[in-house]
Amino acid sequence: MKNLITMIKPAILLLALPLITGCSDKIAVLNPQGPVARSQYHLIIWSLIMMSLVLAIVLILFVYVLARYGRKNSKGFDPNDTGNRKLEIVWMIIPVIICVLLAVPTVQTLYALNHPPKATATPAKLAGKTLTIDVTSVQWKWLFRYPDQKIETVNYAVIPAGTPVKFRLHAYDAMNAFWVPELGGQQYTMTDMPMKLWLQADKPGNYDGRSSNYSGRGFAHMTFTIMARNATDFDNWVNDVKQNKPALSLNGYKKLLQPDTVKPQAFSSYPKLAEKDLNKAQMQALEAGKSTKNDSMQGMKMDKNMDMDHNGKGGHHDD
Amino acid sequence: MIESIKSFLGYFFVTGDPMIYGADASIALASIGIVVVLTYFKKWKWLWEEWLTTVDHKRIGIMYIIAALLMLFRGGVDALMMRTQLTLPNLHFLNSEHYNQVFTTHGTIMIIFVAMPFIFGLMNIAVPLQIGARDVAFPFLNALSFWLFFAGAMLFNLSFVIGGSPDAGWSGYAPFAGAELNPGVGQNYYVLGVQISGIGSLATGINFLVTIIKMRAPGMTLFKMPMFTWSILITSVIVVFAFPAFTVALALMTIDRLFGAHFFTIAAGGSPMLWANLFWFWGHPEVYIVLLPVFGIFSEVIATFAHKTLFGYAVMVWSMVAISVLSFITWLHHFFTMGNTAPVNAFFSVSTMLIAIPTGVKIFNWLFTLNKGRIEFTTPMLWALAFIPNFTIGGITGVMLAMAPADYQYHNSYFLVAHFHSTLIAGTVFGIFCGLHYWWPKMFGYLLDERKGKWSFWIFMISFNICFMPMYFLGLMGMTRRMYTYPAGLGWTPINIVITIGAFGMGLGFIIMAWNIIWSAIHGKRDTTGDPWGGRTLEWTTSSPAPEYNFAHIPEISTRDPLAAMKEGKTGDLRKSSKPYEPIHMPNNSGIPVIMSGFMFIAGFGFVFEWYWMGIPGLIGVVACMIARSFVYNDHHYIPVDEIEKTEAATGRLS
Amino acid sequence: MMDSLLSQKNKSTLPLEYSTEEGDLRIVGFWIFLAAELVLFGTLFGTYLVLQSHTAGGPNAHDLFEIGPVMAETIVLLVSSFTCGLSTMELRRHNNKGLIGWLIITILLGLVFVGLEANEFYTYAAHEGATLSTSAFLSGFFILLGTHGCHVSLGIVWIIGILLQLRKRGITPVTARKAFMVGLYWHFLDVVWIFIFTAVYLTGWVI
Amino acid sequence: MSENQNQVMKQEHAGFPWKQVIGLVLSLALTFLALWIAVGLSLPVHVTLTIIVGLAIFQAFIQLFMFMHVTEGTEPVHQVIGILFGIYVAFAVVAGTIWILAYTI
Repeated sequence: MKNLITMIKPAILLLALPLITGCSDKIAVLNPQGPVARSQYHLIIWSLIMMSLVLAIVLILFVYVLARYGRKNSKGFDPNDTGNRKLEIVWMIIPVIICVLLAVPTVQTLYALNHPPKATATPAKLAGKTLTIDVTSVQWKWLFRYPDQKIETVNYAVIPAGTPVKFRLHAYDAMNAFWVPELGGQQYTMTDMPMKLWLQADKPGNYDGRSSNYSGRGFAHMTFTIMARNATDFDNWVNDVKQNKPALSLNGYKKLLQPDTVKPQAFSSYPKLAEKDLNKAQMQALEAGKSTKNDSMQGMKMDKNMDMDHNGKGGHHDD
Repeated sequence: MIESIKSFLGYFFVTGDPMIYGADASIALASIGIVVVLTYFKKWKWLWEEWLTTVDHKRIGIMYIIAALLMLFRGGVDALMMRTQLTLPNLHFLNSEHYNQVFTTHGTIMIIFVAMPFIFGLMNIAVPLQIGARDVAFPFLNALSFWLFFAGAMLFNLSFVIGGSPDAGWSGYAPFAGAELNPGVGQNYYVLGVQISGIGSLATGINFLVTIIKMRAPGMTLFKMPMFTWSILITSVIVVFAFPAFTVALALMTIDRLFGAHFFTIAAGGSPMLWANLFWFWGHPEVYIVLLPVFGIFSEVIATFAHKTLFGYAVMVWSMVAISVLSFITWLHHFFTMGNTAPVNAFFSVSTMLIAIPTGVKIFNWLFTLNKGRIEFTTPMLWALAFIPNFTIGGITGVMLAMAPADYQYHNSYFLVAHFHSTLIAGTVFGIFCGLHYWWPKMFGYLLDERKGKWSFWIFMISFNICFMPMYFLGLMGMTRRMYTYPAGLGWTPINIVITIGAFGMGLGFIIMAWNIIWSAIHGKRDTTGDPWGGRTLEWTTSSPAPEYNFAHIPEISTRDPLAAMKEGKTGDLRKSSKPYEPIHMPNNSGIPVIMSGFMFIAGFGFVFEWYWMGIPGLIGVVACMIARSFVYNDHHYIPVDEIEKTEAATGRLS
Repeated sequence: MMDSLLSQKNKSTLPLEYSTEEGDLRIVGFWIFLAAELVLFGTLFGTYLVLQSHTAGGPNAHDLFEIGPVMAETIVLLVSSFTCGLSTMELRRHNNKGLIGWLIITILLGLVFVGLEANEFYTYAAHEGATLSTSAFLSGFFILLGTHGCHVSLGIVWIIGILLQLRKRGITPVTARKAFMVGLYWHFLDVVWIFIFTAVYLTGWVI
Repeated sequence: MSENQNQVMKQEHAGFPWKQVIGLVLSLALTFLALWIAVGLSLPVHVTLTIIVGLAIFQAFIQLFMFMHVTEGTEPVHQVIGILFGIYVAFAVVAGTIWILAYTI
């Protein structure tokens, strides 16, 4: 697969040229800035080539038959031409081949995306290191919690370039989807099920992200920025946040959970409660003083895992 | 007291927007106008006896199409409002709430209340005629289906002026569409309006399935059926087996919202993803429900105007069978990005790609039907021809979307929006316009004007491309669907301006078509032969419009394309028979369907507002109508021979 | 094709309910309707099975289900399916009295079933506090069984309607068709119950 | 329907309703067997589930053939195909839903 792509790189460029003219950096999906987005980009271009081929064949045939048989006095009219077994087999087999050519890399990429991308950060000591960020979508903002650094940001996140970042995605209320097109494809955020998304930026830069699943009034404003910095700048930023930014109080946290749009913010710490990734219903139960209920709800997720174990297949938790 | 009335009215009627007051006024004026006209011309009795109580499939088909055209107008206005709002960044033509309602109603109306009824209308008109039957298998049920659809559509549309429109998108994703995050009546309108019309759709599916398998003219084996009939047979199968899942999903959402259950809620272990799962289990087959019939229409029209039999008939049929089987195992591709494991996504990626194979095969079969043909560029043919390249673009982007990892980048973006409009407009809308022009003379006895038809075609088709091709790029640039506005400086503005121009162009094309319909009603060329196009199938052997009983003698078939074979002199005259006429057994008209749907509407409205004092009597009324119907034994009559002779003589077919 | 081969079968050897074209069409239509109902119940089963473990701290299957009442409901429904089968046999014998008799026994058993089920629901709600809005598991449980129970209740109303028509008109092609169709419906509900018994109760005890 | 065919029909259906009785006995036996396997035995969970689901399907077919006469009618192939397709779609929705929702990350 890889070889094939390198072999036809010129063709790719040629095809992509009209798309990219002038504003390549504006077409975010075709401007991958990390390994995840790049693997998806390769898949997109590969499918684009195959599909352009199909379209070309259809268009050529279409123009030919119209030009040849659309004239008033065209010759070659043959009402008895009602089928041709050989031809029909040909155009059944060709799509099958195309499907196989598309399905194989699709499945490969699918399985590859389960694993963290290879770190490319320059100091070798960073190799093998990953960063985890807990992302919570709230109507209509994004909360980013750094469980290892113990800091929290709103509507922007700083990540070290060249290091795989595991985003653990949660929703507080409505379903949203976390999408940073230049770094990689999206994943939904849901209230009952944390999901993970590996992303990595090649080099320092700011990458626009937004929610891609409609969640109500302020949905269009649910944007955020992922800022990739080199390793030292990232550490400096963490220290800066820890020293210069205010702490997020419990009340402040609860205020953030109200449906509203807010400006980007950063906090040097977060309340203990935030670690639980409660959803709106669990939070309300807690407020109402039913703290025991809340534990049983966490237990619900465990039930689910047990259920899977029962069936002898186990979960797919690789965290 | 007065205060409470005031606050009730404030809650009951949608207030605060001049556009809605305008709608209030125009709805009131139109209703008054209709009542006045009907009373002045003493048409109430005519309306009741000829239309509201009819069980004639041709009239029911016409009513479906009228309703669908009206709904298309509303859905189109919604679309234009959305496009106006998005022309430039940071516009305030619509606010966020209003925009959200508009895209929700646009989507729901276009799929449920335009595409489906339009197709049901065309199949009502054409299928019994194509198979040489006198009516559908269950004429009463057919009328009931229509009126249930109509009640559902009216209930849904009422939300615009009473209580407030739904605003959770046409797919109504939980938990946002649940009572917790979306209180108020809007989503109730959605679940109940769609539910009521869905029951009608299920009944239509059963009806046409039985009609086609049991009521074909003698000699018409399955593999001698016209392709449109085949497509409706397959579509009916999909309707019958997909709609129950939707019925359940909507019922569960209703129970969640009205009775506090926890199927899709955030709280108490509800699973919001389950809604997406059930919705798309219906939603994907639904795509084929609105696409396969137009494949049938295109097959008919292309064969007719290429003056050739369809190329590879058997392969065409088996492709549709394959699509119907596969369409039930691809639904997950609508939510690849909901954290499914790799095996799940891989399975559904591959199954989705597989479904492209039979679709691609059909495209080539159409191209080879044109090949070696004598192509005649009539308006219906233009729509059919335009379908091929435009739909292919929708199809290939569909394959691109089927590749799960790539879909992570397309999902919910304008790329997706462009893709499904490429399939649903280039497929379904082109198809229903094609069918409308093609069967119009069969419905009304006159032709639509070709010149105006071609103008509307070219304007609509070119505008369609101006509107939707740029959207692919917009999606790749990161613009997601359902955004009511966007900031400047992202490079999206010029593309959005182009898109809006295209959208208004499509509006213009539609207006020209509407003008064509009105103009042709007065000046249109009359169809005196019953066969204005040089047709190939049975519907063109009877007069235009067809008599109540369709065929005085049930034709006997020995070949595919029987009328074409007859014209080539291969078989005897299908129109004439030496046998004497016999009295024809026909179903009686019935007021029960319209009354029962009225009760259904009342029940639905009651449940929307959670007024059980209204909802429960409504349901009791529905059950009472069913019981009443069960005790009706005198439900048919015979058309006497002399009346048949008179009718046949009038069309000049009596020798 | 295969279609024409099968239509070779002579129509006249078939029972009365198939003797008119209308009856024939309706019976096929009803079969298709039952096939659609399979999907309807399938969707409810899928929903229930997914939500089975989502008890949200409320009672689970082990806490609620008791073997006695469940077996009573099962046996009553199985026997009613048997008596309904006998009614169809009497229909074929053109024995109106026998038909009416077995149908009455069937609806009596149906009423017993609905009563047992209502009692079961009442017990859960009153003694265990288990209602529709307690948890997703119970929502799924009550709606799956409730849908089946509503179908049975509707079947009872329907049979009563047919009994009135049978008494007035005797066995005619139309009443025969109606009696035959309601029989199909009743057996179908029995099939659904078999799966409820397995997927809800037995599975609940096993897991 | 002529009179003498009615005679034929009557004769065909005279006598003891063996089919129905066998159907009833089999369903009751299968029900108790399933109960015993589920509650009385303690096999591994997935083995038990497989067996009881198998028994349920068997019992459904008994109803379909002993009581519902699925192969009867002018062209029984239609209803047989209909029921088979219904089983296919019902299986798709049950198995698919469980597979998708029980195994998400």
